Amino acid sequence: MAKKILSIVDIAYRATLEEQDDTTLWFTAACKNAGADLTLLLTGNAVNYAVKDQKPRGLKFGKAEIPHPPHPQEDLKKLMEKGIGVFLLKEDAEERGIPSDSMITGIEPISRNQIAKFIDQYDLIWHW
Amino acid sequence: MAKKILSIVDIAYRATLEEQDDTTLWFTAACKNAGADLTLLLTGNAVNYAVKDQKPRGLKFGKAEIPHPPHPQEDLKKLMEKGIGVFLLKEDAEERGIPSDSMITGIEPISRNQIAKFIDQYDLIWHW
Amino acid sequence: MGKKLTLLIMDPPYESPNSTTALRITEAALRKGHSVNVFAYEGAVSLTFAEQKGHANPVKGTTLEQEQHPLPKEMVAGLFEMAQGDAKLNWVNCGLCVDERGVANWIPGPVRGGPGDFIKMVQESDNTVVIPTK
Amino acid sequence: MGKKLTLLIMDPPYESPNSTTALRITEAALRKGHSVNVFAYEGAVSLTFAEQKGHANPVKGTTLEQEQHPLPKEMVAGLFEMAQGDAKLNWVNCGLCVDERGVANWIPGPVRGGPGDFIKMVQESDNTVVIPTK
Amino acid sequence: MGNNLLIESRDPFEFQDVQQFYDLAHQLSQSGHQVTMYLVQDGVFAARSGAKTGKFGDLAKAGKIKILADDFSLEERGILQDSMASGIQPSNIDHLVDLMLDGSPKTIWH
Amino acid sequence: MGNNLLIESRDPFEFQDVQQFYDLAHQLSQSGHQVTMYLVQDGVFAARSGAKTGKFGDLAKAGKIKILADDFSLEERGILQDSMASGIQPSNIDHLVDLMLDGSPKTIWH
Repeated sequence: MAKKILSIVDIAYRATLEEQDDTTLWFTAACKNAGADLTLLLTGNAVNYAVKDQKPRGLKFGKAEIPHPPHPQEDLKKLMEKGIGVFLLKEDAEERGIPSDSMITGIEPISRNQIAKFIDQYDLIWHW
Repeated sequence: MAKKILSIVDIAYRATLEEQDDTTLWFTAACKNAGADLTLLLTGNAVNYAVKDQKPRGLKFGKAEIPHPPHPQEDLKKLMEKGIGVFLLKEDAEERGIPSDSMITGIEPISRNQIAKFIDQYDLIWHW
Repeated sequence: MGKKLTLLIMDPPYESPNSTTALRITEAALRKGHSVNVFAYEGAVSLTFAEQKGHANPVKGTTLEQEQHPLPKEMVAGLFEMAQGDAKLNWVNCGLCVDERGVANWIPGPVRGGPGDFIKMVQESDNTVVIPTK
Repeated sequence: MGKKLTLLIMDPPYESPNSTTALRITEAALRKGHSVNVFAYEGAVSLTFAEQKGHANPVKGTTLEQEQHPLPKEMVAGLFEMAQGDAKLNWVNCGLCVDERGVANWIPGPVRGGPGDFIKMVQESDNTVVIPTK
Repeated sequence: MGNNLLIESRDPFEFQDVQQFYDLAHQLSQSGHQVTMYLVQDGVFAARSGAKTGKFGDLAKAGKIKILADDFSLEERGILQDSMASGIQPSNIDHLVDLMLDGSPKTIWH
Repeated sequence: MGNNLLIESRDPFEFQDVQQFYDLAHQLSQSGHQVTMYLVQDGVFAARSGAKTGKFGDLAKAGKIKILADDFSLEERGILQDSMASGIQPSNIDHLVDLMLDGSPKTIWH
């Protein structure tokens, strides 16, 4: 049976402009496409990936461009459409002053004191 | 007149094994050799570079080796011999439980509340 | 009359937001008519590596052409094109850092150098900013 | 009877202590007769780049020969030499990560692949450890 | 008295020493220096009005230090102007270049 | 109940979330799991007896979690065995490999 995997994404906005996406969200999506049984938990900065209003401008360096800067909130929506459950650590969002109504819908908050129990449901933990 | 430069080294043990030295200490030494007027302040993890007993073993990967692992305390001594003043942030060493008698001699401790005044003496601050 | 700014960068391509910010600062300074010295130390020497190439994105479902994957070498080339007249771009790749990474085949523009070149830049500049890696 | 360990690494050469620790784990596992799968993602694909070369160290005053500068490609080659008999080393470089960095000229041993290969490794392994970058 | 430009690129919720960088700004200002702090990249996470950023709130309220936040980094993270804490002004990279080169302030990147 | 292997590579004085990783170890142990924590790289900065590492001290004292520290990382940093806090055992990479492969514990690297 396929192993149940929890992908915890903690580090965000790393080289997202050069990549035009977040490499760990990208990897999670690619693994799901390859048949993995995956769930996603956002912690740390990465809770901000749930914010609706992320709108980076394209950048120009003379003739060179970053034409398609990333919109992680859209990537999260696509992950959910693929059937990946997306969760976020409530306290990390609160600490950063991110109101829940500023986030896209469909993401389930969990509390820090539930995390051991939450992790217990999975066979493997990838902590990025 | 040569600019007076304060090099604040904060990040330590980064890729020191692959490099066989610390790249910011190395850069500081190389700039001094090129005629720069430099002073060094160790903060964060880098206060541990003053510890006498650092003794990494060489490593082997089959036939490949890291034959000369770094000894930052020796590099600090050489910097002082070149006439570079070396300081460290006292509170950062205390917090990490590093007793002063476990450190090499010649490094001057300064307090966090003196740091603005300390910085004031330099034209340029390189914060690594 | 343009001024002179020196930046030291040390993050490899595709690893840190620092690279993009440093290129944004360089772009803005050149556009305003200032000269910029960039000293690329450690991983940052790979920013100008000529063998970088774009790729499609199977997750987004984009082709090579649609994805227009950004290549740091092209951004640096774009900055060199901007550097006309008095607003000069002087880009030095740390030679020993290049050797250990094997990235000596770089785009036209940058030159090989070392800490001595950086010190010269620092002495003749109106400001110097060291952008450390984490 | 050897077991099977899968590691995912993503730090570039000369940038993080994670690389050295991951190679130490791989070395110990092979020595103990286990098989190891390494999936090199992002910057870690440059660990096996064949064009890396050593250098003298002017600060220490060592020559090229004295310095014996470590090259990650040689460490990985050393691990491949160790992988004899049942203790196998399977090293996959993420292809898209290779393209954007221009490091396709790698030492003998590693193969090109993608997330699908990683998932296969994960399913057949006794344990998988993802070693993230900071 | 000198002119100081402090550039904070790090997330105050991730790195412990961001608080010390805020402290440094305070100390420099107390000793009579003119201090400008420019928040960029993850440094702008301090800019949300509801963010629990410890000493940063006091710095912003005291108003003795000019605190600017990179507009690109704000937009990238969806931090809208009306959700920003008082005492912080949106700014941009062109202005940062002016700040760096106008009067050659002592500049520290963190 | 499960078997958990937590690998802490980060400096508790640099990264705020190291405390949360200690907390996770505590929570897992409280819910009846067997927990081993292996400190490596800068993670071993928590091992000095005089280090002010917050929740880590309580974890080590409580003794419900097995805490190991990588001997190479200790030697590299000059942390001698007689300066280590009680409740922490020096260990080595060979043993870490055994831990990873013996019974396939749920392994989390931080």
